[in-house]
Parts: sequence; C-alpha cells; structure tokens
Amino acid sequence: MEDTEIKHVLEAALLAATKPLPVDKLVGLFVTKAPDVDKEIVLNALTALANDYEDRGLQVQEVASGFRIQIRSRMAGWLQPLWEERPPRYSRALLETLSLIAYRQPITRSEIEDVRGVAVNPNIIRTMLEREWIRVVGHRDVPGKPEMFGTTKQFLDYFGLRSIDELPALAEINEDGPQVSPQADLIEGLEAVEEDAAASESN
Amino acid sequence: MEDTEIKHVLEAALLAATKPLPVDKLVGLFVTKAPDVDKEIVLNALTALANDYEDRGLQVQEVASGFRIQIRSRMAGWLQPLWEERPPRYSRALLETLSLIAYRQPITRSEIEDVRGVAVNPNIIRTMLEREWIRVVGHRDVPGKPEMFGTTKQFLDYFGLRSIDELPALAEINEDGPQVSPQADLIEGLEAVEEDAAASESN
Amino acid sequence: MSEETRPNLRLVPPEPPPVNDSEAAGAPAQREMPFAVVEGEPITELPRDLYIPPHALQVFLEAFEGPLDLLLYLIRRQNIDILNIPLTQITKQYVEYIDLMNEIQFELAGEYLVMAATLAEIKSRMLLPRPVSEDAEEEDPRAELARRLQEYERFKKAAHDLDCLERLERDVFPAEAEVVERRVVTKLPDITLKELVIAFQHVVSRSENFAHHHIRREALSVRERMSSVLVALENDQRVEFSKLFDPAEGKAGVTVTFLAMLELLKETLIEAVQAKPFGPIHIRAAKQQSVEPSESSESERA
Repeated sequence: MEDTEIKHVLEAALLAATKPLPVDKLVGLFVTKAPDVDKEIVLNALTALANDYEDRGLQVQEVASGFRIQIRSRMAGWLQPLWEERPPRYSRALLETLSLIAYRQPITRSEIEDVRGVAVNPNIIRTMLEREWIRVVGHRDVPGKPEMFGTTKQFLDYFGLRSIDELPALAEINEDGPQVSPQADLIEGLEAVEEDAAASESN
Repeated sequence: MEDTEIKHVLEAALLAATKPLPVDKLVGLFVTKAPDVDKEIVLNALTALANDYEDRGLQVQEVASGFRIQIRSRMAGWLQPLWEERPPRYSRALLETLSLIAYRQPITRSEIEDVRGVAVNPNIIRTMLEREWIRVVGHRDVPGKPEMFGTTKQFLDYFGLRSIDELPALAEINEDGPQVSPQADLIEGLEAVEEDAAASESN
Repeated sequence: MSEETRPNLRLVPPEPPPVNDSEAAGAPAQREMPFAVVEGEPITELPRDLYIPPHALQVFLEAFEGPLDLLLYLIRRQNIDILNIPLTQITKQYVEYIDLMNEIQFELAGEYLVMAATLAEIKSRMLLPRPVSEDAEEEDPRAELARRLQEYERFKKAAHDLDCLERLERDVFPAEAEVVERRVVTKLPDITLKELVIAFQHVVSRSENFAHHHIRREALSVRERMSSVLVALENDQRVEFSKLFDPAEGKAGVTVTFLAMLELLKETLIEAVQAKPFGPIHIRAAKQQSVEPSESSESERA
C-alpha cells in the first residue's frame, strides 16, 4: 500500500472519529485489507501527516487516549464567531484543587484542604467528576474512609497531555524563598479596580 | 490577507464546527480582522480547498444548510472498523439465567428466580430472545400462564453442540476423581477457566 | 459567620507593637519601626492597596483563595522573605483586612479567623522568653507557617501553569469531518460454553434445591425435547401423536421424544386426547388445569 494512501486513510479516520484513536486502533484499520501496514508504518505516516499540517490550521496531537487532529491554538481567534458560548472558565479554586489532585494523587479532600487552607467547595469536586477529569480511586484507610481522588485520561486529553509526567514541573521549594510573584497580574487587576473606584468616586 | 491563510481559516472553521456552515457565517469570520474578505473570496478559497482535497479522503460539500468537510465515500471501507463497537461482557446474571434455561428447560421466569434467589431482569430475557438463544416454548398452566423458556437451534450452533445432551453434566464437573468421559478434556478446560475467573475476581 | 465572632477579631492590640520585639532581634535587617523597614526602606504608612473600596469587594473575593493566599499576598506585596516574616507587621495587616471585610458586611470565612488566631499564637510564642540553657537550636515558631505558605505557593503556581496549557474548548478544538455513511455495527458479546457451565455450577451451588441434584445426560436431551414438543403444539395446535416422532432419529431419538411427552404429561403441560378406542391420539398443550408449579418442579427435583 502506498504511503500517501496510508496517510489519507489515517487522516480520514482521525477526522471521522469523535475521540482520540489509539495507535493500535489505527493499525487495526489496515489489518484485513493491508496487513503489511504495521505500527511503525502508521507512526511514520502520522509524522508525515503532521508535517503536511505544518503551515496549516491543523495539527496531529498525541494525547493520553491516542491521536487526534485538532485545530491549532493560533486559529482560536478566527473561530471565535463560531461559538455561541464563551469557553468555560475555571476558577482559581478549581484549578488549585485540580493541580493538587494531579500532582499529589491519590489525595483526599482533607489533604487538599490542608494545603489550600480552605474548605473544598463540593461543587468544585462535582464539576470535575462530571467532566470526568477526576475520579474516586479508592478510600484512605483512616476513620471515615475518605475518598481518594486521582486524575483520568480525559483530564490529560483535555489539557493535551500524553501522560501525567508531561505536566509542568512543580516548583521547587526554595529555601531562600521564591522570588517571582505569580500574583503580579492579579495585583495589577486589583489596582486597576481601585483606580476605577477612585475615578468613579471623584465623579 | 493571503489566499492561503483564508483557506486555512476556512478549513479550520469547517472542521471545528459540528454542523454545516452557511457562506455568510464563513464570511463573518473575517469581518473584524480582515474586512476585505468578501463572499466571492470565500467561495474561491473553498474551491481551492476542494482542489487540495482532490486526491485525499476528504471533500468540501455544499449541502442545504451550508458547507461542510466530509469523508469521501471511497474511504468508508477503510473506516468500517471504527464503527464496530465492542460491547461490554454479559453479566453473570445473564449467564446464570441462560444456563438455567439450558439445563432446566422448559422453565419459567419465576422458577429461575426461585433458584437464583433474585428477580430476573427483563432486559436479560429480552437480550437472549433477541439473540435467538432462547424462545418461548409454551406457557405453564398456572395462574398468570407464565411463559416457559427453552433453548434454540441457534443456541446449539453458537456453542458448537449437536444436541443439548452435549452440555457437560454437572455431576462430572463436581467429581473429584479422574474422569473417564468423552468430556474429560472439556472439564479440565472448565476447571482452568474457573481458576482464571477466581483469580480475576480476587483482583 | 455570626456576629458573635466579631470581638475575636481584636486578637492583636491596635497600638503599635513594642520595638524590641524578638522577631526584630531575629531579623536584624528588619529593624522594627512603627510599621516596618522592608529591604532597608522604611514604611511609614500602610500600603495603598490595603484599602479595598466597596466596589472592589467582588474582585477581592475572587482574588484570594483563602487565608494562605491573603497572607502570601501581603508578604509578596512587601517583598518580605517568606522564611523571615515580620509577624507583628503581617499580623496587623492581616487583621486589618479581616476588619475591613467585616466592615463591609463580608460574611467572614472561618478559615481567615483561624489564620488570625494562628498568627497571634505564633507571635505570642515568639514573645515568650526563651530558655537560655537550650543546646539545640529552637525551631523558629514561624517555620511551620513558612512551610505551609511555600507549599501553598507551589500549587498556586501549578494551578497557574495548568491554566496556561493549551486546552480543548479554549485554545484548541477537535477537528471532525462529517461521515455520511456511518454503518455502526454493534458486535454482540461472546460467551464460551465454559463460562455457561461455570455459571450453572455457581447458581446450583448457591441453591439448596439443586445442591444434591444430579442431572443425568439423558434427562438433558429429554428436557430439550420437551421444549420442542411444546413448540410443535404452539397456537393451540392439536398434533397427532405419531407426527411428533421423527423416524429419521432412530430408536434413541424416538425414545427421547416419548420420555419427553411422558414428562410433559406428568407436569400436565400437555394433554393426550383419544376420540375413540384405537383412534388416533392427539396431543395438545394443556389448558385450564390448576397444578401448583412447585409440584411439577418437585417431581423433577426429587
């Protein structure tokens, strides 16, 4: 079977599927009609396809549950008029809780609360369970048998990761104290609001 | 704006949208950032995109509600494996119910329930009727005239049996001593399977 | 948060703290002034951003994710070394924030009050005279707080990094093309004979009724034949006795059919009717007879 045709079959399959396709499933497409096409050939064809997309609005992305073709982020601005709703925004509370689950899994709610210093809003847990980003992976063997949470493949898929190792490295604890303030933009935001308030007061 | 980039934006939009996009909507993508791009330019770009797809598994198709990118029908054969969904395994309840019907036919639902000690889920009966493994062979002459179930020829065919008496006898399975029986090897196999099952259940 | 908790907010005396604070001794670079000297620069008034106008309440609520976050903000804002927190200054500011929240009727979260208490507790421990004869270096009471703050900051950063990843719906979008001919084939689950027999064994071993029952091979084919005889009699059909036998099956087959019919008669599932002596016997499905189902079952199980 010609390389170009293999590439076209893979492209069609990835665009026809509604979820990422694992490489085994892609190899399986050829099993009856072109049994010579093995995993290596498929991976090479995917690379070729990715190269074809180099300058275009598409890209071949490998995520936890397989390969998918996705629209590049540089296109997001152009596509904005297509969406009737704004993309969901996730609160800092949710993202912090999700980070703790991702980096510290398996982790219980009270362990999350220990680090964050505030109670975990049950809605946050529910939202993440419903999105299937997290799941209950077991129960800690302490009184009350609290649920332990872990992340799912869907979580990795959503954030475009192949595995949990691809998460950005967790900051080292710097004994001299970390210097960069991640709140810089937040603080700017606060100041902006203050100025607004001052301005409206002067009116 | 370059023609190529217009084409890439249109391609991204058509692949990101989950329904056909009318040409006005496609023109609308450019309204704020590239107001020069009018309907004619968009239609030309779509033609150019259609030409790009000439040899590939995709095509640009105009339908009643607009334009869409679709998989060419010549790809259907290659993609068929994608639509074959592997179903979950049959439940233990189904297997037990089927085995009771096989060994104890004709048998009514309440007789199955007597032995299993739990109600028979109607879906289980329906599933087996649909697979044509069982059929209603009559009605027991008691109040309510309950249906009696028996196995079918398809059931025998499925399991590769010439007749129902080729089903292994229960007594033989329970024997401790060595068996001199045409089914000895089958029984050995059975025991191995049981061990597997036990092992997997303990996991 | 109820009104009763308000008095507790006055955890720290409102007047300026004593100059010879033990923390000043521990941190010579930060000589205590009425407020603070930060990195050699004296701060004589509260930072401007301590004032939160009521309009900004919403922003304020969204801005801080809890007491650690607020504390971290106060520390970072003044470029204070996290491992060497000037407690008096920070506690004072922290409590002022809480007072402010209170003033604008903000329903105070318990966690903020707990932190205020924690700060006060650490401060009081630092004010206590230290035993002189101690060999081992006493741990700074602030160490635990510093550890928690650093740990929290790591995950604050992690959340920020996570938010920066390209993600579906916001940055990238799955590309899908229409499939016009999509013939979904649902494969049916497979089972093996082994699984079937094991299932039977399980169900039998659970059932007292069945526990000692031996199913003879002959009985099996008889039971199946019972099913087929019943099927032949479907729809109130009357079938001539001899028509129910298939001579092609040979003697054994005929015997099985006969045994099946006897069993069906015994279970009163069929009726045999003979219109006149030596006339043809007709078989039909039984009607209108009341037989306890348990009785028929019992006869089989005995």
